[in-house]
Amino acid sequence: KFANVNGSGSTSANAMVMKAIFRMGVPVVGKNFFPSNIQGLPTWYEIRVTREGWRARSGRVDIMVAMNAETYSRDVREVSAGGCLVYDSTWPSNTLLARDDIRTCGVPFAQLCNDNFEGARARTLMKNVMYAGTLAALIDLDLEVIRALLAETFAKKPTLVESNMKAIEIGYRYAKENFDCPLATRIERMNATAGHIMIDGNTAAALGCLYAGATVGAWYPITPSTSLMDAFRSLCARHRVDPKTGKNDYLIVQAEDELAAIGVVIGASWNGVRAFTPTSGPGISLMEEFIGLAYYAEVPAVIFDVQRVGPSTGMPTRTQQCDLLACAYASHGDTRHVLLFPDSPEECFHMAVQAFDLAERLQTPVFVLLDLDIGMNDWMAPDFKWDDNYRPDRGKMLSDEQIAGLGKFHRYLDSDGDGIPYRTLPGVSPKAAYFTRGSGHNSYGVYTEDAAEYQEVMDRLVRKFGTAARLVPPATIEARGAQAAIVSLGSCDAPVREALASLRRSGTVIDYMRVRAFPFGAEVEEFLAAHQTIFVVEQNRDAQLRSLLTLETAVDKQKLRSILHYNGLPMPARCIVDGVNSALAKGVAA
Amino acid sequence: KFANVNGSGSTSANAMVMKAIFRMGVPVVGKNFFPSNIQGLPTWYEIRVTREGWRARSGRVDIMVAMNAETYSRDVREVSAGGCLVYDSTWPSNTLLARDDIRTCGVPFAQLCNDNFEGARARTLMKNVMYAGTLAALIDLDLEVIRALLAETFAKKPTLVESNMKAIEIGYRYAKENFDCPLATRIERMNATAGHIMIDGNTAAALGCLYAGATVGAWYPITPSTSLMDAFRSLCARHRVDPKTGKNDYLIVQAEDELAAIGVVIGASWNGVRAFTPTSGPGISLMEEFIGLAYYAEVPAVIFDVQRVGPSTGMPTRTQQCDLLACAYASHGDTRHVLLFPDSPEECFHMAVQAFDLAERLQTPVFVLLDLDIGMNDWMAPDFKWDDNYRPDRGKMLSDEQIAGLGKFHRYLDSDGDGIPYRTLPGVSPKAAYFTRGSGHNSYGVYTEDAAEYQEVMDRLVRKFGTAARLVPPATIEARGAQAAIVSLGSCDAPVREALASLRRSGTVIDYMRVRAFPFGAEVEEFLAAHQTIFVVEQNRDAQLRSLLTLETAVDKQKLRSILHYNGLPMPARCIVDGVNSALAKGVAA
Amino acid sequence: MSFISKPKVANPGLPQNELGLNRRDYEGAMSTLCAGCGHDSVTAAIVQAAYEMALPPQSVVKLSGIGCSSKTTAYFVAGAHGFNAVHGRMPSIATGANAANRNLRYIGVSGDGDSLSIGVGQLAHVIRRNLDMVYILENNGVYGLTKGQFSASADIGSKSKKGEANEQEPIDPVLLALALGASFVARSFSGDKEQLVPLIKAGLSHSGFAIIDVLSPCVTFNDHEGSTKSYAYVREHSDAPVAADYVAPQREISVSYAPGETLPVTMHDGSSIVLRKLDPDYDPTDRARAAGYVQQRAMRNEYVTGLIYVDQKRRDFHARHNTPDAALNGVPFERLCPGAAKLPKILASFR
Amino acid sequence: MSFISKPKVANPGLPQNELGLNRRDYEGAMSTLCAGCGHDSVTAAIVQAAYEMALPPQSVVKLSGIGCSSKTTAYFVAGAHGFNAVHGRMPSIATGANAANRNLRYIGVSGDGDSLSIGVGQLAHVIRRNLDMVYILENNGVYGLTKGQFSASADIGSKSKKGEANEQEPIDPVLLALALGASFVARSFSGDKEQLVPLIKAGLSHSGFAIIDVLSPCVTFNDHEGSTKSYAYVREHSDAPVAADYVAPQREISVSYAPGETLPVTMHDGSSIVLRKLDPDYDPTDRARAAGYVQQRAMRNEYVTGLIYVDQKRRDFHARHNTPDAALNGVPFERLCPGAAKLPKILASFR
Ligand SMILES: Cc1ncc(C[n+]2csc(CCOP(=O)(O)OP(=O)(O)O)c2C)c(N)n1
Ligand SMILES: Cc1ncc(C[n+]2csc(CCOP(=O)(O)OP(=O)(O)O)c2C)c(N)n1
Ligand code: SF4
Ligand code: SF4
Ligand SMILES: [Mg+2]
Ligand SMILES: [Mg+2]
Repeated sequence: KFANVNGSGSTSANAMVMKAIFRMGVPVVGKNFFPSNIQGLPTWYEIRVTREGWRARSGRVDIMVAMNAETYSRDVREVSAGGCLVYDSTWPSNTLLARDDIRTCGVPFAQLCNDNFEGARARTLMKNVMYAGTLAALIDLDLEVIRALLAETFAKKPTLVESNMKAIEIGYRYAKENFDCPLATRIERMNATAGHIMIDGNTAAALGCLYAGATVGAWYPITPSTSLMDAFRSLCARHRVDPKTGKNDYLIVQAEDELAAIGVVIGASWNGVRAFTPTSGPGISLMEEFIGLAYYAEVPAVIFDVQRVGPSTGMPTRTQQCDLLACAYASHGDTRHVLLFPDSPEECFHMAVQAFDLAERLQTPVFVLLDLDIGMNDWMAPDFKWDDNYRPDRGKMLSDEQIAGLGKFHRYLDSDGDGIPYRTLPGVSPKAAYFTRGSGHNSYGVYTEDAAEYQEVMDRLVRKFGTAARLVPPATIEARGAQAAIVSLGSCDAPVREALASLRRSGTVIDYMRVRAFPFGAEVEEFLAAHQTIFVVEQNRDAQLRSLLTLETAVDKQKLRSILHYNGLPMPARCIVDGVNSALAKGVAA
Repeated sequence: KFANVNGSGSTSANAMVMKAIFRMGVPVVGKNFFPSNIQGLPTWYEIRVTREGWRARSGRVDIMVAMNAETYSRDVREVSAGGCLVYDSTWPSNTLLARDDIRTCGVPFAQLCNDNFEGARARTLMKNVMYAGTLAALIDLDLEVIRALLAETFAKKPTLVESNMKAIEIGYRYAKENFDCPLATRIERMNATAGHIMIDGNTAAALGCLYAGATVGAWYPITPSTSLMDAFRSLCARHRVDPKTGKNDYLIVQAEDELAAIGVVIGASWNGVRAFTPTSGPGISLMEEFIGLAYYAEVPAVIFDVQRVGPSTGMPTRTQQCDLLACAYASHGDTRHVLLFPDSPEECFHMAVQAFDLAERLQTPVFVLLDLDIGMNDWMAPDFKWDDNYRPDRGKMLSDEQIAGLGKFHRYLDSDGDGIPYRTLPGVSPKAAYFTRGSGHNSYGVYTEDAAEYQEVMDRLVRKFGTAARLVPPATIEARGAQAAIVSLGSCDAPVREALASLRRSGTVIDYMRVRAFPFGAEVEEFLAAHQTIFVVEQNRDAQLRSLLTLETAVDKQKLRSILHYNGLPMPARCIVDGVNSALAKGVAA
Repeated sequence: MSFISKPKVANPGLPQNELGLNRRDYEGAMSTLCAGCGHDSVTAAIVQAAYEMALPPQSVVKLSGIGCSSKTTAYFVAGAHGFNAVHGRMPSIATGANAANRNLRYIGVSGDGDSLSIGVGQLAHVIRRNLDMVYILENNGVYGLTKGQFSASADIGSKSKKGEANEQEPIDPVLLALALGASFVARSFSGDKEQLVPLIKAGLSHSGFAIIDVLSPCVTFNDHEGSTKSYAYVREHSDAPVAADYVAPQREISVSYAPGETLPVTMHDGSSIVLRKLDPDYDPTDRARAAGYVQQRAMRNEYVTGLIYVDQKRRDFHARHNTPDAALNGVPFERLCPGAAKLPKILASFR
Repeated sequence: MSFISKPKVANPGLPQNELGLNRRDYEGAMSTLCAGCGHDSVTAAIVQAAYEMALPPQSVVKLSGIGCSSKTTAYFVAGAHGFNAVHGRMPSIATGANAANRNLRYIGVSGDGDSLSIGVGQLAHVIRRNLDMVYILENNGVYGLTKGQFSASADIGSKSKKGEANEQEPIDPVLLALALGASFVARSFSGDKEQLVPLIKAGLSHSGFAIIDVLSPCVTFNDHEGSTKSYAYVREHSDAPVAADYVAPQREISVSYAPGETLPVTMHDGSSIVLRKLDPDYDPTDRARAAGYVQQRAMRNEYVTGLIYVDQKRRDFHARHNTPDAALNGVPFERLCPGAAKLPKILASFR
């Protein structure tokens, strides 16, 4: 774990260490705990390395690199017994809090930087690179791997490669000379990362939008969703500019706010392109009115909600799964929406594509619910696969030929019994023209205030939602016929899997279902019916997944016991293990 | 039932007929079915007169006054067998659809008007007054009562009294001369309306705001809530202008939209006045972000949601109870809000007052959920009572003395264990100063991103919601120890009571609970536990009350069977009777 | 209501445009507005302009918010797709629709409440985008559909039907548009077809955002004495510093004008507007001075009408985003998806 | 973070104002902004103004939205209540707060994103209300807190750190305020305390809405070459047609000015500002011409600073609502509730 000051350039150094480990074939995951601020406040970065490749927070700190005097004392306290502390010994030692149950390696980083580098900015930057070098010595990182990484990062500025490498080596040499390296906890080369990448969920989702053929993106910047649109922009700059004409096959609108962003998405989707908007909680609240319009007027829209800690502005740089209800029932009146729950960058990539297919097939808004942990942290993921046979499902959109052959067009008729009507695009023929409105309309798309005509449309929408339950990605189920089971979603998958393993080691075998979408499919019903005790694991205060299961399945709610974690940090496996064990201790059937 | 064209001035004539019946001591209720338009479209007005004083729609039409050629044919069809049809015989008779099972009284209204009055506008207006006269003859209304009513309405323009009375008499005389009057279905003087008034819910709620001491109202016009602020304004003009100074002890802000309206209410409440905003569904959606701020920063706010048909713009002039979920869980993140469910103008008056007390006591937004039926239709209500001992509950607001005696002030500490912290107002002392924010804060009101500090506040808010359940008005319960029961809310009370009576006549006795607030109190739990079969009666598609009961009580959801009505017209008793009977027929325990 | 729709009689007698369509072909459903409502005259002007320009009905997209004015998109060009958005948010819908297909004509209709109260933020930002559309603001100083409350454009001193006078500074869409750098700013009066029709055509031909503030009296709630948005008041208190004649593409500018006082502006689609100066020292291409001129009149509650400011050189939304000439919604998937072949290279950057 | 709060040392040495308070007493929590951020200088100017005017800390209410700029209300006058609203919606909170108690001084701090992007609608309408408050817009042309995207005030041609140039028309808060009829419009620069402090005092003394657009560079994301909101650029491209000196109440206008070129404006609270014309043909009381003047400079990406327009005669929010001089939140319940006695008469009208 690294304790730094934000804006000091530490992130890149920490990322480099992680990348080095990854390239040495060892499974790794990084979690960044940064403040909602630009420069000067404490920030931490946790790297977890395990042979098994666990992706959750471990909760224990084996090595702490304490580079921030302000948080030094609490950082020292966090180190697990037997762990190791690396700190800047240039500080007046009275600020130090000694511990004899850990190993402390003091390195005069500030001193070394002043002696070896010019300029304040350079010195702070190099301090970060230097502790990476020290760490390299302590945990036995391959300096060549690091050199290679630097070479790539500064491909355009070779001089920087040298200066950085110099800092690395200074830190490295100092460690070699003053401590016996490497530590017991060290990196041993493995071959577990071949065929894998290190990527964050927002970037993966952006890649999905690129491959799905999305051309219009509208947004208003908001942490932690901003990097999704940043990634989409740079991907498009590379892959969506026509080499011949130099024209852009994409259009990104930075709107004035979220009300406008979702409006742009609805207008664009209505007019036949694939459009999306990335946002977070406050943005969802502002989009509520438009979401109701899209639901009732039946216009596709794809919304990525990268969840952060609520309510209100909350903690913009902390993670939570707290918008489930807000999205499922968004907007006034009787509404229900389709949600997707990716658990990893890999699913962010694929579900982004599915989201567009579902939105166009169902002619309704589709929410992809990430969270800050998935969206902004670097995860190890198997290389993404792409099938060139994939073609976008544009749903029931009448082609020009179909329109030509058409007698009369009726926008909201349920011709196929699946609750999904046919749509047309502007510009083709006067015959295809219809009026889109959020006010009362009948099956023919005509304005109405007639009770029966209104109800006919509302009842069809219920049928359509039933169709949705058959189309959304099914839950992943791992059943060994146990009586007890865990039901969870999204980023909880990492701690849940780790918890399941540790429970198994202690002799408790329970089943696991990860719901991947709302509405819930038949498989969810069956799984819930088949189990006596169901632990619903989620990262919010009010048991929102449990609420959805209670309302939208036949399950007896008594069977559902919540295991909740909502303090803004990613859920650790321990919290689940304890939750399950204490329940079993209370004699709940396992 | 009257079939008219809107903008033709028919409403006042219809209201006059209703008032006349009321003054003759006979229970009456009127329901207005008008289009979302200003002039020229069909509009209907139903008056129901029953000895028992039923307030719901009956569904049957005994007398139809068909004054709109455009809707004539369907109007005729609606008349119940044995009923009576009054129409304008000036129309070319080919447009007429004859029926021999009803009595048809043709009156040449247009003709008579042209012969007796000058000017197009006057003639259309007088036509309405004239059919009132005809009706007076047919159902035996007291002309003196009508004259008195006219005298009051046109107190300032006596000439109008005469011209109107003239029209009445023409219509009256024509009926006397050409049909044998009165009909079998006629008005017989009673004494059932003494000590009662005819009033709509919006006006009653405005009166409540006046009596509660609300001084700031902020709004953006939206049907069907507009008349609430209109009423508040005229009440204030009469009762809130200081006779000495001529200054206004109130301030109404017509904001630019609902986002601003709720912002004004929050800012004003934060600064120590009682403030409110009336709105409807779309407004609620736009207020979502600010509502989350008020919940998390703990600022009082009173919101009247006069519900109309959703989703989106929906049918602005039709009624529904479709915003329960949108309000209960408004805004992103973990949030829960206090709701009140008035069933009548009388409760609108009292609950308006309670809403301010609760909002200030709990320091949180409180929603009063009316609907178009309660809000805009005229209901018979017992005279409102007011207790001069009432003093506003300002909640835990530190007085200047308390602040003076204070050591240090901490905004968000749970000093009393009820989850409710103390607040201060600006302007008193630097000691009392604190910072209000929607971002992460600790119990001392200081900005935080600390996991434990954040969670401490969130957990206290749960305790506070528990306190709310003890403070809100309890459900009204009518239990005779039956196994089956109806649970309902708000304007459903009228049809439910009528349905219970008719069920009782057919030998089925079931209990009844009307929830009056959310969160639910202990009495709701007990009632639910005590019954085998529970019919949840509500006016929306998605069983929103049933959802709240399922999520927020211990009830086994299998026991809850929905009886839903959501086509935009007020629910008739028949729909409930049928729902119950068919269930019982299926062998459900009664 | 669902049962109102206009009887489509074939009218062989009526004159036809280049497409062989007559004026009736550009009409829509029957209006449900009050008899005499200014908005119906604006609708008629739009029908006239579309007919005279011989626009293929399906090449038009109609957008609006919520209000009596916003209802009118249902009353013209029945053969065009229409989108009634939510209240005050039509500009964002228009932005998205236009982004998806730049090759249609976007006609937005809104009201003063829809555009200046709840919607002023979206209006301001669609102006900044210089989105290619004509935006018709049917300005009556009140919220008609909600029965006559003052809107943000009610002038100081203007009296409501109940007699109370407005004290709040009004928002003049023309001044606002000029301050925000709109590329085409005009004002007219629902009662002045001669002026309005050519302005609508010019707006449709302008490549970029063309806003036309049309004073359109509400006969039911704001046409009384004391209202500065009544027929009588507007008629008396408006004048135009320049007159604009629209000349269709491939037409010669036939009328001969005295040199100096006229200024032909060639539009994007080859048509041109000939501006005749009625006030010699007014220059419709000088934004600062135009603003000052309108400002001075506005302070006297006088309306400057006509084509107030135009700048043809400003790049529109699509030009700024460097999109292809063809509609984005027509780009084949093959061109949009990098495919399996390119994926490894992309993934390589994440190792 | 929760553990940052300034060590409150007693400074007997420091000079004191009439209330016996020194400047430190008007400071707040430690700033968490980037070193060199323009916003911190604005905070210092507010502290200076409040100290010099000897405002009782509790008589001040601090309001803001969301953004780096909006955070700064925590960094001055610790003894005043503060309200961080949601993004872009501070004006409505201010309206409500002011409605409840007109006898406090309301200081709003916002950013260009908070005020001109998401918040331009609320800004426009609080201007129309002429709400009595000083509204400080810390304008840096970017969204600082979300890491440097262009805001709505980025000038045409202004380059982002990544080098892309802005093409959208900027929103100039000064032009916007003038177009919307604001009663006090000023602009300054975070680097020019001499100009800024008196303007803040004048704004606080003005009865009505006083907007001060303060160019306040973002050193982290928008202080580079090519940015028109950088320290260097602003310094070179701004000039003031009039200089404003603030003279506290009960003080004599001591300095003697050459007649003709000066214009003392007496403020609501008895203080006065003396305007010295630096540009002879500029008149800060002529809205139309002021707008034109600013417009012309703006087109050359030049900033007109100083007190640009003031109108002391405009009635403020409370005057228009005819409320009592005492705060509404102090009116005793007895005066507000008609009581049981009046009820029968009220009910009578419903029979
Ligand atoms: C969110 C929301 N708030 C309020 C309303 C109610 N409403 C409908 S139209 C309207 C004002 C329309 O005024 P304007 O745009 O001037 O149109 P006009 O009727 O005057 O032509 C309002 C307030 C609504 N439909 N949606
Ligand atoms: C509804 C909502 N959307 C987006 C955000 C994210 N956000 C926070 S501050 C900000 C922009 C701030 O820009 P500005 O007002 O110019 O302040 P600055 O940081 O530049 O001083 C944004 C987009 C938010 N907090 N709330
Ligand atoms: S109310 Fe006014 S704006 Fe609406 S239709 Fe009638 S006249 Fe027109
Ligand atoms: S990011 Fe810019 S605006 Fe924000 S604190 Fe840093 S310098 Fe100031
Ligand atoms: Mg209007
Ligand atoms: Mg900024």
